[in-house]
Formats: sequence, structure tokens, C-alpha cells
Amino acid sequence: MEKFGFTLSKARVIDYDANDRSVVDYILKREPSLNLCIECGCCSATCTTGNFTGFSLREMNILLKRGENEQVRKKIRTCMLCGKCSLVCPRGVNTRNIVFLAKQAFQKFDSHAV
Amino acid sequence: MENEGKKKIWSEYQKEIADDHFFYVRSCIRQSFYPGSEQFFLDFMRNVLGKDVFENPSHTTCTGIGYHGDIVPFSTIMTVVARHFALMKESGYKNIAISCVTSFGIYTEILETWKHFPEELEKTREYLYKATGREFDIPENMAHTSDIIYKFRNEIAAKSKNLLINKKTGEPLRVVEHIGCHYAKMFPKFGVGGAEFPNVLSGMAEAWGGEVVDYPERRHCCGFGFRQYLIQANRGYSLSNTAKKFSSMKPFKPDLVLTNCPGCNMFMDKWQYTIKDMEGTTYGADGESIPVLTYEELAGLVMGYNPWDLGLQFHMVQSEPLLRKMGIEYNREDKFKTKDGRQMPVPKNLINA
Amino acid sequence: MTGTVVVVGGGTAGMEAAGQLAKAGLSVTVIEKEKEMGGHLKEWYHLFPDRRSSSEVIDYLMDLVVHENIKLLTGDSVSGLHKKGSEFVLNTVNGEVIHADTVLLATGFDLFKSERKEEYGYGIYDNVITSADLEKMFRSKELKLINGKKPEKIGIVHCVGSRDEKVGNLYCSKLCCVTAVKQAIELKETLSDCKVFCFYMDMRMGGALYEELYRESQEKYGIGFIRGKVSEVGVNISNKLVVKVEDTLAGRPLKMELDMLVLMAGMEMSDGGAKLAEAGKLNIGENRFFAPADHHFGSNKSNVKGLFFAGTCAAPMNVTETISHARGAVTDIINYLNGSKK
Amino acid sequence: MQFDPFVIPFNIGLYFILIYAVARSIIWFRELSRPDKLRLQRGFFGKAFGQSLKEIFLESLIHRKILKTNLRLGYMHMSLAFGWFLLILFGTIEADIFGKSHLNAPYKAIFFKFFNPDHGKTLFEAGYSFLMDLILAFILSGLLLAVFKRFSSKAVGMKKTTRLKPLDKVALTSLWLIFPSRLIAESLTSGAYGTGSFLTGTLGSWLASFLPANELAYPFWWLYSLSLGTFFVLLPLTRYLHIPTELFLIFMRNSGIKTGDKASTFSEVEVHSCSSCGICIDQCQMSFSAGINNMQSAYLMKAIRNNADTYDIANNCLLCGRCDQICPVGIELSPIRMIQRRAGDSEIKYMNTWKGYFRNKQNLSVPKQNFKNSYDFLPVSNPGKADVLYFAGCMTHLTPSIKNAMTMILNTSGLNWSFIDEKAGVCCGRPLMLAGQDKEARELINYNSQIIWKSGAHTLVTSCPICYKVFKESYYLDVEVLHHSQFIKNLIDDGSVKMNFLHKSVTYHTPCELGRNSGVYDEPKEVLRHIANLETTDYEDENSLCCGGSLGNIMLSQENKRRIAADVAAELTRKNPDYLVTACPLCKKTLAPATQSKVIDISEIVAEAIVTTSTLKKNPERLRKTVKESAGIT
Repeated sequence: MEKFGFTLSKARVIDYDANDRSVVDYILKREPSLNLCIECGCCSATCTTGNFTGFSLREMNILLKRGENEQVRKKIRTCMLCGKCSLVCPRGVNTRNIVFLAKQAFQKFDSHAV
Repeated sequence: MENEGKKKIWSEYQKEIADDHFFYVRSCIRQSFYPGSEQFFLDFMRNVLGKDVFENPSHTTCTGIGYHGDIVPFSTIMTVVARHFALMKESGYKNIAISCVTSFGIYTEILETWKHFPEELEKTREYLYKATGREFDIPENMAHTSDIIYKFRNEIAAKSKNLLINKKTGEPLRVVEHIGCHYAKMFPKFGVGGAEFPNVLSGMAEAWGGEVVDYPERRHCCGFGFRQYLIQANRGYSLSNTAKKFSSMKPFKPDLVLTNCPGCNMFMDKWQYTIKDMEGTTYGADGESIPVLTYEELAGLVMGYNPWDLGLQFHMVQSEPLLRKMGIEYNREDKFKTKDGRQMPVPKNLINA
Repeated sequence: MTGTVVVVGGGTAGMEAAGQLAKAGLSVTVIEKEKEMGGHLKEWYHLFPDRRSSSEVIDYLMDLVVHENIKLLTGDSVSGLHKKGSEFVLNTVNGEVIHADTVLLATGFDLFKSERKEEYGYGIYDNVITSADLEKMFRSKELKLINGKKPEKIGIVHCVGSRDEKVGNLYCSKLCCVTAVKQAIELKETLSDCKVFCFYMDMRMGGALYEELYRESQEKYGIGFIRGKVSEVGVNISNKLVVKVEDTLAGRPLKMELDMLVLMAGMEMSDGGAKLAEAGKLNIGENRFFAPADHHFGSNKSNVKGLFFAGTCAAPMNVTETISHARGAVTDIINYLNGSKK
Repeated sequence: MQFDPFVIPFNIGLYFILIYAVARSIIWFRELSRPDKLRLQRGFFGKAFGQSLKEIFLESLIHRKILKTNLRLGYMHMSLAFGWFLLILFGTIEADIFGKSHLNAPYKAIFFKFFNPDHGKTLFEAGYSFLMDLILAFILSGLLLAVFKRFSSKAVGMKKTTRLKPLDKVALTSLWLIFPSRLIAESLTSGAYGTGSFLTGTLGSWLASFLPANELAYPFWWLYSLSLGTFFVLLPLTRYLHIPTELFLIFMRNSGIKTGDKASTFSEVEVHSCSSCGICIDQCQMSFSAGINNMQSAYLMKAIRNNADTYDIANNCLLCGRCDQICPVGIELSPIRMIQRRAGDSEIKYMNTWKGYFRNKQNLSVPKQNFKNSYDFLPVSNPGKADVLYFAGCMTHLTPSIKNAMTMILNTSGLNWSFIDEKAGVCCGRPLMLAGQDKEARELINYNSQIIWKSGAHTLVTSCPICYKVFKESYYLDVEVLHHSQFIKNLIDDGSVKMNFLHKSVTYHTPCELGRNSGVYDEPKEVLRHIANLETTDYEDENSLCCGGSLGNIMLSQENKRRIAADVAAELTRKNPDYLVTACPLCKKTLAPATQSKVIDISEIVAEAIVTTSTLKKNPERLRKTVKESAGIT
């Protein structure tokens, strides 16, 4: 690239149809309450981990739904499963189980990939 | 459904295009990168249609690139444009024909500004007078030269020697039309067919037998973006936008890209080379790159001009594949010969050659 | 009591008001430009939030207007309106000249012409339709694409022609959100295995039971909601629609292939209403609907004494609100006539 | 030498099961961890042996615990187990005394009547026959109940009963056939020979009156032998394995072996000791409040025995510990559930070889390492020095009233204290553990431990029982860990705070994590008795209910949580107390919306009752008075 002094960067666009939503399907099958999220952000606001890092459950929900799994894969490891999010959710989303299942899905699919 | 719908929109966006007596203002980069284009326009207007097209040697750049590069302030560029109007007045013309979409955008922007803020107009008159002692009138009719070619597209079709049809298969050629953002996106009423479904180039392509393809990123910028290009470290943005656009049109297997903007033409042409060089991607059918032509160059081909007189050899993406499809004879030897037959140095890395 | 009233417009508001006025003993003339009474309600399939059939409401209104005190002039419209002293004189296109003590304008609304949002390609791309078109499909039980196939992925765009200064409408049409949710549910009921996405700027679920419907759409039907206004629509090589939108909650642009796109066209002041406003020198608001004399206790009163209005010619409102607004107008008219036209 | 071919099936069965038992116990013993081996040996030759025998008698035969909780069900189990035991015992004696020779092969005792048909003529013999008939009748009565239970579990006073797998059905039928066939066989023989007592004799003579008794007897003796044989051979494949296994369990437990935190011989013995009596199902709130009847411990044990997927069962549980409390076999159910959760995907599956008679462990694990949590983002924190640390915990931060109350109490106590998670607290780690993610939890535990060590405190007070349990059990700290109810109790005892008596009636909800799971029952109640009128409820101490909000259940929907909470709140507010007091922020948060009555934490009511230092300054003689005196109560 030094030949040009600049590079060709990948588009930031979420290509919905190209993305892999197997993780969110896995979760929805077991925890349909994920559908109820209205992205109010209450969970992220109270989040114990969010107090220290940029981890946002709200963001995670949406990225999972869009199949943007890679970002979630990294961040979700910082969740402490303390369950405050479930207590504050106005829509009764079982957020704790969603995190739990997401981790599980990643683990399952990773190990299958191996 | 599609065409009826578009016609309906076009009917709402028809603009007055003068018929004769044009004051012609050139484009800075076209005359250096694609010299055949303006050459053809003048030749076609004067010698084929016998129109009066006047050029004033004291005409300068509109400083649009400087303006969009945040170097030239608005008051300055207004004065520069005012000077052009003054030159036009002095040469006794009322219809301005602008060869460059960037300039065209600047002119429309300035005219709109003056309309909504007359005080700016007065200031500009004052600046110009103080600086040059000149006075000016606002043109009665302002057209981009692609508007004018659009106006006379059927005359060209009538005189055509080669149509946009694949000689072998008889299929119409698939044309991607790319309208420069500054042509109508700012002020749809100044563009033939408006901003969303412009007709100025598609009209030509269809009149000359081609088939226009609509693809998801049709409206997307060519990637020039002035500032993004002018700073080397930022050129990645420019390049990435062009790549996005081409990968969106790739499935349609276009035979050529038709542009009406010097910048677009340059970037869609040269970035194809860069992308190919960087990661080996090409966007045309069977591994070729897509020739990018200006409307004058295409009109020239349709009317049977010699491709080398039109300066097609000065593109990064060579147009031989297109010429073959259209069944146009060309002479390999003459390709890089001057008029008086001297051999010019042959550039390396040409694509499609 | 006695008195004559002309009701302009035979839609929900006009019919309700006419019926109530007639009951009160006033002699009423209703002028409706269409051949049939009923207005927009005729084109609608089901109503939110309870999804009852709109025809039931029409039947109710029809019963109301069949009354000896009511004279129906269908297929006619007002060409002139002026006030002589305390009396109004109306000329109709069919040449009728009507004198009346009061006039009630119930000229309703026009749906926003979606062609004006050129970037959505309504009337250009196959399978870009409006909410009204979709209702027609539901009524005719023929929910399919131009090529006759069943759509598998459907997008719904909220706020088409509402909250959009580019088309000169700054106001919220108020019903599109809930209509979108209602239609999304009906789509899922008709085609259970198709995916439905709503592209919204805000979910404005203000009315009674609207939020519950929204929740149901997520819980029971798994409708997807993507916050962001569609910026442009194109077609790809397989002739599928491609929408570009920013998923504002992910903070990233998003592109999605769709088989069908439904535009939630907003409400605008009807042309008829606008003409009358000019003819009768009536004040209109920034939103181009009739401007009420007072926003709190004069929402049926115009700036001309004895001239009232009811329903969606005053502002976007749903059927329930329209009927209440019409009844409000009736009270104002009766008071006006009792109060010897002060 | 008396012999008849029909005894062969029985003999096969008997010797098979004996050999099997020996082999199985050897395998299990081999699999025991070294310390457990030692424990077992010590236990075997120590007083544990005596205890075990006693317990075997009381539990395995008499089924005392079941009798306590459910008389009819207890009777059913007792009649079968104890009755059969007596039958064998006295049968052997009978064979020994009245038989032709002494020290007979076992089958003699079982088929005594066949080999001595005319036995029972003399008075003494008749008396003995009477005893034998009595025992048989006792068993049959139990059997009758068992048959009822199958068809309507209400008959034995149970709401729910466990579902069976086919093999169980076969074994069950053979079990059911044993005693009726014996009855008929004996009766017919007696009938033929005019012997037998009130049961066999009467039935016999009646049958003989219209049937060829002697001819008919023989096939029934075959049936008797066959059903015995079949039952013994199938035993290891069915839940009836619990009958012998329970003996091992009792020995092991009395020798001090515990379940531990991963699968072991002991946990396997426990799993096999479950008789699927179903008492845990009736005890489970998931069942009677939320109507979920597929995840109770009996089903978990069965799923493990059948190598089924235990994921949903293991995770869909409140871990309230009510079933551990009631289990008549004394299986440590929650620990076993936790083993399943920890195992997650990397579970050790038991592959059946030899049609399941012996199971060899096979690790079908999915490596968990590739997806571990990381908390390296946690900042280094340096708390100030203090004697007492207060750790509110995540949940308490959602109930600020508790935080404020505790702050007020701690300030009044005049102790040098510091609030370690006031600004930014880190989770205690228990929630991760409950989800079976101990490794991850360890990271948080280490982080919090650092803070606590640095502070140099001697006491750690928590408001949340969840934190309390983990601090107490899983942290290695040199501080005294107290739940705030205990802490307050101490303050009152050593007089460092004074209370006013509130003329208010309260009921107390024991949080699972504090009560059953940590054994703290009395301190909160004593505190409450000290300052208010504490009403009792039907669900005290071990029998207390779970609020439904438990972090133990990761799957339960909000809707079902609400249903459980509603039932609990209703039960605890029957007497319309002024306050429903609990000692857990999560319980408070869960119960509060489920009832009209005011739900508060014990710290809040204490804060209400506490005498602030300022008032003490104003009237110093308040110091001398007791709470009740100052309230004018004698």
C-alpha cells in the first residue's frame, strides 16, 4: 500500500442479508422475550459492568438482531451476570438469560467450527 | 411501470435550454485529462449544427475546487463568477453553457444565493467593480453542456454511424449513467429530470440505442469529494466510495459508464486502475474494467468520430472492448500518434488495452 | 328546534354531525363529492386498535344519515361560499344554490401523495406501495407482488410525508405509527412466514391500547423495528428492493433487501378544504389545516361566526376522535342557533 | 433335598442381583476419591456404622421421613419395604424351625408353603402362619395404595407423581405381581391341604370349594418365582435400584462424604438413591405457583440416570432449597443441580454398556476454555482503612432505602466503617456461580478480596444474602462476614444502639439464600421481636417460601416470577401485618409489587425504631430503660 499512501477500507454498512443471525436465532428460540426490547437503555444505565466499560446490553441486543456478532463476542465476556438489568427492564426482557445464551451460542458455534 | 413513473417525474423537471448563441466556459480538468470532450462539443455545435458558441480567452477557472477544498471563500468565488458574467456581457451573450458540473453547481448555488439574498448580489457587483472596473448581468439562460447535448440527442441519433448496440448479438449495450452530485442534487430544478431520477444522460443513452441500468448505489457519489481527495491520507475514503459504487453495479455487467462531470469521469476511470492494482478487483464482464466515457466522447463515437481523435486513449481504462462491441474500426498504430504522425510515448499499466 | 345547516363532506365527521343535528330537529343538507358517502373509511379494511371491520362503522353512520331531516347531495361539491348578513349562501358545481343559517365544514383530509418522496420510488419501482394500497389488498384478499409471488420480506416506512420539512409538512400525522403496527400484524396473519420490519423515527403510540398493540406485534408476531428513516430505495439485479437506512440505535448505516415496501402516507389538508378556506376567508394553521378559533375550547369554531368545522379538516385524528369532534361541532352549532347567532 | 424347577427363575434373579450388588459396590468404591475412601473405611469401623444401621432401619424400612410429611405415602413405602423385610426375616426363621433341615437355601424360605404344604396344622404352627399372613396382608395393603397411586396420586395424598419409562413399567408390574401371586399360590396350596391362616386359609378354602386347588397352585408358584426373578434381574435398570443404593448412600453420608462440586461416586449413588417418590414436586413453588412440572429434582435425578439432556431441567430452578429440605432420602439435590450447571456443555456423559447394567463415564465435553469471561478492565481500587466494611451489593443499589437505612444505622453505631461499593461496586460473584461459571466468578472474588484485605477491617457487613453466602463460603478472608440482620442483632445485644418499640405488627419472610442456604433464621426474627409484634406465618424457617425473584433461575419468565411472588405475598400477609419484612433487597423488590401491604427490609424498620444519638443526649435516662419499658409494655 505504501505505493499509494492510502488504503481501501471496508464499508461500515450493516449488510443485513449477508450477516449471520444464527446466534440470535439460537437465543430467540430459547428466550423469545428478546423480541420485546424497545431499546430504552435502562439495562445499560444500571449495568454493573457498564460502570467500568463501554459494555451496553441495549447495543448488544440490537447488534445480535442485525447479526453483527463479532462486536458482541468481544464485549459480552465482560458481563458479570448480576441481573440488575433484568430487574429494571420495563418490558420484562429476561436480559440475564440472553447474555447467558449468547455466550453459550458463541461457544457452541465456535466449537462446532473447530 | 418503471418508465411511466420516471416519465411522470421528468415531465415535472424540464428546464429551458437555449437554442443558439452560447457563451462557453470550459472545465479546468476536462481539457487537460479528456481533451477530446470539449473539442468534440465545439466542433459538433459549430460545424455540425452550425450554432454560435463563443469562447473568451480571458475566462479563468471558477475556483470551485479551491472553494470545495475550503481554500477559496464564498465572496471570492462569487466575484470570480461575476467576472465571467461580465466577460459574457462584454462579448454580448446572454446564454451561458458550462462544461463542468462543479462549475455548474457553483453557478447555480451563486444564482440562488443572489436570488434569496439580493444584498450579496449588490456586494458582489461592488467587489467586481472595485477590483476590475467591470459590470455584469445575470445570464438569461444557463445550461450545462450535457443539457445541450441532451437537447440535440435526437439530431445526433439521426446522424449516428454506430448505435449503442452490440453488433454481434444485436443486444443494446448496458449503460451506467453517473450524474455528478453538483449537477442537480443541490437544486433539482436546474437538472433535466431532477435529482432522484435524472434524465440528462439516460435520455442520451436511450436515444442512441443503449439500455440504462438502475442499480442500488446509482445515486452514490463517485468518490471525488474534493477534501477527501486533496489530502493524500484521506484518499482511502474517496477510493472506498468508488469501490462501493462499482461493486453495486458489477452484477449488472455494464458495458460502459457515462458521466457528465469531469471529476466523476476522472475518478471512476482512474480508481478502477487503483483498485485493480491494490486487490486485483475488476468490475466489468469477464474480468475487464468498465470504460468510463464523457457524454461528448460517447456522442463522438455514435457519430463515427475516430476514437483517437476523441482522446479515448488518454483514459486509464481503455475503451477497445467497447469499440469492439459497437463494431467501430480503429487503428492500433495510430493510437499514440500525433496529428502529424509523430509517435508519442506509450503509457504503461493501461487497462483493457 | 329549527334552523338549517349545510354539512360539507360526507365522511365520518360529516355523517356523524349530520345525524346528530337531524336528531336535534335541524334540517341538514350534506354535500359529498363522491358518489357514495363514507369518505376514506370506505377504502379501509380494519381499524386499530381493536381491528374491527371499518364497514361496521360505516353501517353505523349510514343508519344515522337516513333521516327525514337530512338531504344528501352526493357527487356534488361546493363552488362558492359567502355570508349575507347572518345567512350563508352556497353554490354547488351541479348548480344548486343553498341558503343556510350555519355551515359545518367536514372536508376531511387527503393522503400525502407518496410520489413526492421521489427517493422511495413510489410509482417507479414495482412493489413499492402505500398503506392505502395495502388496505385495498387486504380488502380484496389478494396480497401478492406484481409478479404474483407471495412477499417473503416486507418493509414498512413510517412518517412518509409527515415530520418532514422537505415536503413542507412539519406536523405528525399521528395515526401512521399505529397503522403500521396494525398492518404489520395483519401481514403476519396473512403470510405467517414472511418477515416484517418497521422503519420508524419514533414510535408514537399515544392512543388507548396502541402501546399494547405494539407489544403484541413484538411478542406474538416478532415484527422487527429498526429506528431510522429510509433515505433511498433502489433495485438490485434480482429486482429486489434495496433500502438504505441508518440503524440509529446501532449507530451504523444498514442496507436490506425487501420484496415489498409499504409507505405510511401521512395526512394533509384536502384540496377541497383548501379551496373553501380561500373562498370563505378562513384562517388556516401552519400545518395548512383549518385553524380553530381557540385550541382549547373552540376547536370546532372558525374565524367566521356561524361557520364551524369537524374532523380531520382541523387536524389529523382517528375515527374515535373524529366522531367526538363532530359531536362537539353539533353542540357548538346548537348553542350558536339558540344564542340567536351571536 | 427338596427342589422343584419353578424355583430356578427366582434363584437366577437372586444370585444375579447379589453378584451385581457386589460388582457395583466394588466399582463405586474404586471410583471414590482417596480421602473419601479413607472416610468410608473409618466410618465402616466407627460409630457411623451404628448410626447407619439405625438410619437404614428408620428410613429404608420404616420410611420415617415420608411418614412425617405424608402419612399415606409413608405407609405405602413402609408396608412394602418393612413388610417385605419382615416376610423374609420370619420366612427364613420359619423355614429354619419348621423345615425338614436347618440352614436352607434361600428359596426354601420364599416358597416354604410349597415345600411344606401341610405346615400349619399344630397350634404353634398356626400361630406362626397367622403372623406370616398378617405380614402378607400388611404388604398387600401397601401394594393396594401403590396401585391407586399409579392411577390417581391423590389417593396417597400427592398432587403430582413422577412419570415412568417403559422398563420401569415392566419392573413395576413384576413387583406388583410378586405378592398377589404369592397370596394366591399359598392360598391354593393351603386350600388343598386345609392349612393356612385367616388370609391364605380363608381364601384357600373358598377357592378350593369350587376349583381344583392342587393343580392350580403349581402355575401360581411359577408366576411367583418368575415375578421375583424378573424383578431382581431388571432392578439395576430401573429406579428400583434405589432400594439397595440407599444403603450405600446412608453409609457414605454417615462416614462424612459430601456431594462436592463435580460429579463423583457419591453424587452418582445419590442420583440412584432417588426413589422418585415425588415429594419434591409437591414442595416446589415452580409447580404449585407457576404450574411448571418438568424440572423438579425427581426429574433431574431421572434425567441424569437416563443420560438425558439435563440443561433445561438443571437451569430452570430457583435453587431455593425447599426440596433438599424435604427429601426423605436426604439427597443433596441443589448441589447435584449445580454440578449439572457447572458441567454445562462439557458434561461427563455416562455411556451405557451391557444394556445399562454398568455405566462407564465418557467425556463428551465441548471445551469451555474457548469462551471465557475476562474482567481485566476492573480498576485497582484503594479503600481507606476501616474496622467495619459495608458491602451493599448490586441489588441493594436498586433499593436505596436499604442503603440509606444501613448508612444511618452504621453512623449511629459510632463504629469506624467504610462503604466499599458506594460509587462503583463489583458483583460479588455469586450470580456467576449460580449460572455454573465458577472460574469467571473467581476473578471477581479475587478482585473484591483485594479491596477487603487492603482495608484491614475485622468485620464485613452485607445487605444482600446472595453476597453474604458467597463472602462467607467462597472468599478466603480473615474478616467476620455478617449479614446486616446479624450485625444489627450484635449492636442491640452489646447495647451500642438503643431501640424504640414500634407498635406495629410484622411478618417475616426468610430469604432462601439467608435461611435454608446459609442457615441464618433466628437473628432477624429476634431483632424484629425486639422492636415490633412479630406475627408467625405458615411458612417459617426451613419451610419458608422463595419470593420467585431468585437469581438461581436464569430461565424463568417475568410472568411466572410474578405468579410466584403473588402467591408468596398472599400467604405472608394473611394476617394483614403493617409490614411484610424481609432481609434481602431482591426479595423486597420482587414482593413489593405483588401486594398491597408495605414490604420493607429489616434494616429499614430498624432505622425507623433506632434511637439516634441526638435524642439520647436530650433524655439520657432512655439509656437505662429497656425497649419494652420505654414502650410501656410489661
